[in-house]
Amino acid sequence: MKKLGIILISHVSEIADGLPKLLTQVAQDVSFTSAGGTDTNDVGTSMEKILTAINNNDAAELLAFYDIGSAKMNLELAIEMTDKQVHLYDTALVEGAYTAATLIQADVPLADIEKQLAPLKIK
Amino acid sequence: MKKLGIILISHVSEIADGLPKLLTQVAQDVSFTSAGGTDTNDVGTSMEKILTAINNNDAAELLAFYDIGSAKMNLELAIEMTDKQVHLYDTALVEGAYTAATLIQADVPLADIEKQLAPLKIK
Amino acid sequence: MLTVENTQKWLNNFYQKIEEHKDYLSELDTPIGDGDHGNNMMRGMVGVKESMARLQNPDLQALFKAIAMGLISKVGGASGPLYGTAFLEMAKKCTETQAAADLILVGLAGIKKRGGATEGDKTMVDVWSPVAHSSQLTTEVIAAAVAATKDMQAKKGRASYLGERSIGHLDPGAVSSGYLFTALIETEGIL
Amino acid sequence: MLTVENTQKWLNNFYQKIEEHKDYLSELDTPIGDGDHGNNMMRGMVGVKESMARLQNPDLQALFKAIAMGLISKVGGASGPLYGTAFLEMAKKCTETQAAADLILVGLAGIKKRGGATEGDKTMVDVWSPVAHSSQLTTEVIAAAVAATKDMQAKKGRASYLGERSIGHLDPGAVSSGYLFTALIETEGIL
Ligand SMILES: Nc1ncnc2c1ncn2[C@@H]1O[C@H](COP(=O)(O)OP(=O)(O)O)[C@@H](O)[C@H]1O
Ligand SMILES: Nc1ncnc2c1ncn2[C@@H]1O[C@H](COP(=O)(O)OP(=O)(O)O)[C@@H](O)[C@H]1O
Ligand SMILES: [Mg+2]
Ligand SMILES: [Mg+2]
Ligand SMILES: [Mg+2]
Ligand SMILES: [Mg+2]
Repeated sequence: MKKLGIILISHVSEIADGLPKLLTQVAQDVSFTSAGGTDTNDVGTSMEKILTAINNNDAAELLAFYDIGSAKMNLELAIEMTDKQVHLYDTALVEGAYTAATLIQADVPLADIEKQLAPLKIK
Repeated sequence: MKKLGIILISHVSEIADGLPKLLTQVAQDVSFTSAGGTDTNDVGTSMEKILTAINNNDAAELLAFYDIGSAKMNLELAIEMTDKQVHLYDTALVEGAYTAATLIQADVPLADIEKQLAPLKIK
Repeated sequence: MLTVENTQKWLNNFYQKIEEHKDYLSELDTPIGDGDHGNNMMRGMVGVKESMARLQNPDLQALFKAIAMGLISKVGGASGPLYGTAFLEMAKKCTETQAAADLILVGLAGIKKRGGATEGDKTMVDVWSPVAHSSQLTTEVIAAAVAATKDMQAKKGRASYLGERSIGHLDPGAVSSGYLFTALIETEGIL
Repeated sequence: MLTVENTQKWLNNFYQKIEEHKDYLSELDTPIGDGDHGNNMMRGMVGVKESMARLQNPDLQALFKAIAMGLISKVGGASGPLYGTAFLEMAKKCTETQAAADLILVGLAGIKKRGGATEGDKTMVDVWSPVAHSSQLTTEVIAAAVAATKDMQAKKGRASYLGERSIGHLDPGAVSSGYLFTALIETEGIL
């Protein structure tokens, strides 16, 4: 298992839960956990679900990707409530997570991963 | 129903099918169709599924968003095989589609939508 | 001066206003958002009520925390972490001062930190800020602040995607914040 | 000179090579891709076989189209539209010339158009291009072209995300293209 894990936050549970399918293909040894939808599985996000995704991830240091603004706010709240180190990226959700997953699998150091994520920052 | 529709292409069917949930919230009158996964629903894309998504969309003029490279190739093949006008954008999938959906719903002309999509081009 | 008792009354009054205006808030959120602000706030206030009901002889800090967690866990949209952070900040500050003006000010700072919005961005900040900075809080101050969001162009949140087209609509979070502070004025003994 | 008969033989031979090396192709695709190139090509070649079997007395153009559609509908990955476009372009051209060299050249142009890759980007183009431009196609030409992809840095496809780290691995699509052209050499009467 790699030292860095990835968490995926989306307003829609199908998107959050579907993403690991795409990412596992290129990153078999990376732990992916996701949080999608509200606590009643409506469109939205849930701080508790995000916290669970953080805690359930096998890695102690996480890269976090989200879809739109309010997801980021709940993500930040969750980050304040965990002991794990979580790096939050304002990149494109799918493309940012794909890039990060590929690079973590190849043991690229975080600083270099962040360099490659920089041009994907769009929010 | 709006004049412009949106098609969503992903390697994963859950992502492609989940996206309209996010988008319909801000764009009730936009037609969304999606194509995710291969013809056997594995991770990948299917030219036929994309063609079906194009044909099943209620609009005659479409904005197309995809996740990664090979989806674009199948999308281009499908575009060559349809009579509908399809505009393909190399933007972030989720964020590009969200922006376009919001603007189509507000009757923003395509040229202005494209201006707002330009900074989201990341591939 | 905020006490456990009048804060509970304040939030119960806010609950009623949200219940009454739920559909209106969601309507406001439709042209410039995703049409759920009323439902979000209603779910949030049900969460707050439940959260408050679970408390046994709370102090003010525990009460504020319960309010915050009720909003954070139940809203599901941007207004959840925003209102939630405001009440979390009040919880932190209320051991030091219980003056409404002071607590609204730290709440405002929390909202600004959480959402990155500033005055004029057409968000709830545009109600919290004038309220926090008014020498005397009146319904006129609130009404003017809410109304002023109509002509603003949104710079944050879903409405910001619409650019100039966001002008001409009241901001839903500003309107719900207006209810919060109206409820505060109406609660005896706070101001 | 390509005919309906020898083209069918060529593709059947390619099918066998894919079947034989399926696991190797997927292994090559693992460190610099998603590990499915062998399975993708196998599915594609099953598609080609089925597609060819459905034809009744086809001309060369119909045969090339059937090959293309078999690949396009069954592969599911980048190599599907790429190989598919190559054969679609051959279908367009083959009424004018049936020389293998000419058809490989239009196939190459199709791959370049579809994927936007050029020589040196560490893709199947790096086999198609030397093959198309060789005065005499030999197994040495193919082997050298395939081997040369090892030291290249990927600029297109999934491997490109790895930047310099893509160096030191053979490109899976280059290897499968090597099989395609080896099968061509082995088919009597084409060259
Ligand atoms: N970044 C932000 N900063 C401050 N307030 C914001 C921000 N984003 C949204 N808001 C407020 O939240 C309101 C929308 O809340 P709501 O509809 O519940 O959330 P969502 O947009 O996630 O559906 C807006 O009207 C605005 O007042
Ligand atoms: N843009 C491109 N142009 C040319 N060839 C490409 C391109 N992208 C990928 N390829 C080729 O496709 C091969 C990968 O095929 P495959 O594994 O079947 O698809 P995928 O990457 O979608 O899983 C690569 O090894 C490379 O030769
Ligand atoms: Mg809303
Ligand atoms: Mg919402
Ligand atoms: Mg592959
Ligand atoms: Mg693949």
